[in-house]
Amino acid sequence: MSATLPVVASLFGSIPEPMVQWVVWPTIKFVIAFAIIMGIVAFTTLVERRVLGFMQARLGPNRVGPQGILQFVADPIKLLLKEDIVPAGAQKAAYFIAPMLPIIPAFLVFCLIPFGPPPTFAITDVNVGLLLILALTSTGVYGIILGGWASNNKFSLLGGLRSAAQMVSYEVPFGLSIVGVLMLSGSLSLVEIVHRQELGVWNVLPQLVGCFIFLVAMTAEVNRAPFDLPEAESELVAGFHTEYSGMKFAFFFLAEYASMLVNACLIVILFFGGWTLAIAGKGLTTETMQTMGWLGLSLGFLIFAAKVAFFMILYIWFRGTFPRYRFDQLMELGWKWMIPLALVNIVVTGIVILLVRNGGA
Amino acid sequence: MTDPLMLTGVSLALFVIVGAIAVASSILVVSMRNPVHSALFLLLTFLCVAILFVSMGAEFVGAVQVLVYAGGIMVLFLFVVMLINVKALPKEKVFTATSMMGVLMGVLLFIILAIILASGTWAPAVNAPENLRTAVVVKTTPVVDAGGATIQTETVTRDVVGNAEAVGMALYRDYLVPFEVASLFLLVAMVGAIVIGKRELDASEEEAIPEFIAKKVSDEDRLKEVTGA
Amino acid sequence: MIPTSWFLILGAILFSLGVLGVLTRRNGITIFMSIELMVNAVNLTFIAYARELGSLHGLMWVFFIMAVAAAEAAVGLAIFIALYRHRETIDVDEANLMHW
Amino acid sequence: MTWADLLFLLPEIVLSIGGCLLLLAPVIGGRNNGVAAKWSMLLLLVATAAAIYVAAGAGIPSLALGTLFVADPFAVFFKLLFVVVIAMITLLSAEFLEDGRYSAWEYYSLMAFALCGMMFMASGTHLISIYVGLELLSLASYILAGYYKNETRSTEAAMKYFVLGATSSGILLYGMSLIYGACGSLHLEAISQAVATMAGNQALIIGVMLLGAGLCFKVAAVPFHVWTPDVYTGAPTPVTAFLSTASKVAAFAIFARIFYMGLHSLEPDWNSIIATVAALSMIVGNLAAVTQTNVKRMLAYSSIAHAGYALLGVLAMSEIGLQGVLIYMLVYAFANIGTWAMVMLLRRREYAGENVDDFDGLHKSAPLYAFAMVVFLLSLGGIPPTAGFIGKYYLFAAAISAGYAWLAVIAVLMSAVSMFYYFRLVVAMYLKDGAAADVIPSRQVRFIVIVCLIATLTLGILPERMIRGAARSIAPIVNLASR
Repeated sequence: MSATLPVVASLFGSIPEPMVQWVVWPTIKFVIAFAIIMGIVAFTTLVERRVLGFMQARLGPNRVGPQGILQFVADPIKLLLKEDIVPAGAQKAAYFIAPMLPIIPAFLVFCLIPFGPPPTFAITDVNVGLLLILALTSTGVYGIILGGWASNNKFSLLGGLRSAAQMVSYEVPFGLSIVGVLMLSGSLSLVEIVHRQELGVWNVLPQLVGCFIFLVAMTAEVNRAPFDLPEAESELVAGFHTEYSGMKFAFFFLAEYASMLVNACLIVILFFGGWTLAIAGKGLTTETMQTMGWLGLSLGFLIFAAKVAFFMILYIWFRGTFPRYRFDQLMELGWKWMIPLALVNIVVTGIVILLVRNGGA
Repeated sequence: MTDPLMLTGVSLALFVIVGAIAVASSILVVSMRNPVHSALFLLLTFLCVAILFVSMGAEFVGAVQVLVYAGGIMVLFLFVVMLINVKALPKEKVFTATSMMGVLMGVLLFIILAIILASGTWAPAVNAPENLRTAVVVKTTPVVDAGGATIQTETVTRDVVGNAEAVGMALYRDYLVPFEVASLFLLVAMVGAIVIGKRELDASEEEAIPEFIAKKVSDEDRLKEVTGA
Repeated sequence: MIPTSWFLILGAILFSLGVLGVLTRRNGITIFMSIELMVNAVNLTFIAYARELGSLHGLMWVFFIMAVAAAEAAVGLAIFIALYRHRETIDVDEANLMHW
Repeated sequence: MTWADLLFLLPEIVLSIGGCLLLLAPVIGGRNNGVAAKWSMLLLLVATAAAIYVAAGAGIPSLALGTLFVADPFAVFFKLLFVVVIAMITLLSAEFLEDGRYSAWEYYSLMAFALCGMMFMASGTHLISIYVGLELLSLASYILAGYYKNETRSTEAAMKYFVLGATSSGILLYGMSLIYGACGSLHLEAISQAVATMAGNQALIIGVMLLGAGLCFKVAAVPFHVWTPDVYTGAPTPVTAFLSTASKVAAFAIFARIFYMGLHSLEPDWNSIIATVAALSMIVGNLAAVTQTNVKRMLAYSSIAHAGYALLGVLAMSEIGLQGVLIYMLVYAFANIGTWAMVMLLRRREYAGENVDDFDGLHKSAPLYAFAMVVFLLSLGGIPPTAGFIGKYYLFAAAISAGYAWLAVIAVLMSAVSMFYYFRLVVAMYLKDGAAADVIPSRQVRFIVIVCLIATLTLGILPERMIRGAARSIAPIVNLASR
């Protein structure tokens, strides 16, 4: 790893080698990734408004800068300068902490995601990576529940409760839909999962059902339309963040978009071949990219970014297309359709793997 | 192994800090009046314990600890505390005279346990710590036999693999039946939670349910009804 | 390497605190949280011993304990909800239809 | 894992599949069809019993299963006893469930899963298999105790049972974790070998004490008995019958197996504690029962005392002691279920005949039932012509031969005390006039009363088969302990 940037590495000469390898490099990569993600998140909000405008045959924001392109700078500035209101009767400490809670796991997860060919673009490669990602994303719900509760507002509390029920329910198909992929690749390491796909085919083909369930569950996990019940404007004013304004609101917003990004990255890695464009080991594989040097690595990153961008747009597309579910329909969909379907998918995958293995003998 | 957590200084600092947070927050769990605060400190304790698991080389269990406790159980706790609206609970006196007995017993228990456990007598280690990552690995390799036909041969070895693989092999080979029993009691829990938690509606409440929900009218029919088409 | 007995004593502290909580608190849900604390102390002890002994069996226990904890949480909280519906309280002392 | 292993696990497999089918059955069987549910459950139990016979002859399983479970005669004895007891409780429950307010299918399904858990407990030779079985039983029991969710006291019972049960599970687990550290394994045979070489290891001793405390909770022995009266009173009566027989018998099965197979060489360290617990259970249980006017509460305290008697058999650490435990569990189950059936037979308004004065003048309105009740009470008290005498004889003899004469004296004295409060019921039935509660003519409950009556008398008068069966069942465990 330090061989790729010997000059920078020499700066850390006085620090013991394992410290450089395990602490310093990941930190630098994380800071860079953090900055990029903040930018992407802000930019996504602009894209969302423009795309929605296009879909609804209107213009969307177009005043700040050419084609409204600077809107993504103006929005955070507005939120930063806004008055910070704490409602009377709020649970002060909890109200204050709540917006920070979802941010932490959302950004920690980025440490575990490889954005491009390893080792340069993978901050870490943990052998239980996928499980850790699941674990971290599942803690994102606390901010929402706590925010809803601490606001001392009925609508907020309802939003928080809905969110808790929804996220716990969809956690199950979310996890189960991945099991098929794990069975095919035999590893929890994301790099390894991508590697298996470039040697065979993208998992989306053998795991079409799993991919579909994952897509639905990931949309529900981040409370996006058509599953945006926790913040349903027409029913709950704005749900759990009704009472939040200014930077605190911005934090919730940031966490939601960061989670969207995480999930988009995950679906690309798990089902769509990550940064590779290869079938059966032919095409742009990780190895090809690594031998091409910086050009290849950047190419891998760009391919990855393009795939992720598609799924980010897909989220927005969903929002522009589907009407919102009713809460009982949401639960029914999760428990009566998604979970059984995911279980059937696992069983079928297992049987097919066994048949192929024994039949190939 | 180049695990950074094996570095003495780092791991010592990690243990002291994380352990201190765990103890402090668990004291707060049992002393906070508001169950929501208790639940949040319990969550913190769980996360600290998960970090300690990872520091002991059981990263798979650590991840599962976060997933199960933080992602599932504590959300459920908070959900219920909020559902039955915690503010309606009467103020609970935490340290009354009778509860001092409990404190005394807890402290006494700790002293006994600490004296005994500090002496550090336990069974001789059966293996080196790497054994947490060792599993029986069955590899099938095609071998061409004398007649020219390809046959699969199985080789069974004990390899050092990841913690996840080792745990998986043990769970599905040695502990298969208890694992199945675990699925049974999870089923029982699910059925039981529904049986106990579901409220039977009485007659007046049943009337209050809109027809389209009670009768499960499909959305298309409802649309027709609303639009009059 | 941190000595195993340190982890064991940390486990003992958490376990004792859990017992203390069960004995002193009167709020059903907080008692349940104290029980979860005890169970976590058990997990910690098992893993500490598993590392010391170099055997996977301690890890297996933690999985089963977690499964049980999840199942107990579901059942227990459902019971608390049912009780709250009757009594509007989850104070275990006020659940006194049948005196202790 | 081979097909032979599946055969070995056949009863549990049949039962768990059957339990799942019971959950799915309402789709075709009708939501409120309690009768269909009852017959389905009985059919399942018959299938299970058949499977136990088949599995018992299936031979040794492969290594993967054999280390965690056995199908020795000890396990088979308890499994068959569980099936019989659950079958009787199924019939007792039927009437309560027929009015359709509470779903019968889920009830029986939970009962089937509980039975499955008990069977795993009986055959487990590794603490993990015992623990998962125990939890399966406990979870189902919490739910069953609160099954009458529209009644506050049932829900309260569930809450108390749950809170205290979960606490005891935590204590049990901590004990197991310390034993694991001391012995390096949790297989009972491995524990037994490790324990023999490490007498005086304090971590091990405190682990065993915590484990014992958890087990004492499950069998409802003093000082871990506080939940018993409330839960027994609050839970629906058939569930109380389940808790006081099936659940307690299962707990004793693991109590006996763990102590005889795993911890026998540690006996000097735990015998005084178990002796104290046994003495306290007999004294507290019987004395507290004297003052009760509610029959359910009285029987609850009496069941605490019975746990004390049965502990004598564990304490004795001898062939005759273990035999005594098995015999006592068998006769206790029949007498106790008979008593609960009588409680259910009497109805005053909504509730079963819960007060002592509900039995007033029963002799006149229903002489057969009054006689049956007397036999059950005599059996619980341990009076000669009934089966209870045989059980107590073995237990007391074991205690004396193991050098616990003082405990045997306490046991005899306390049996005399128990006869005092049992006879309050007899006096009410035979000597008092007054409005007895209605005897609800339910065929199933009457059937159970007759079956229990016949069993109690037959086992008391012709006990040879039972004694021989018990002797055969304990053989593998006693061989281990004496090694």
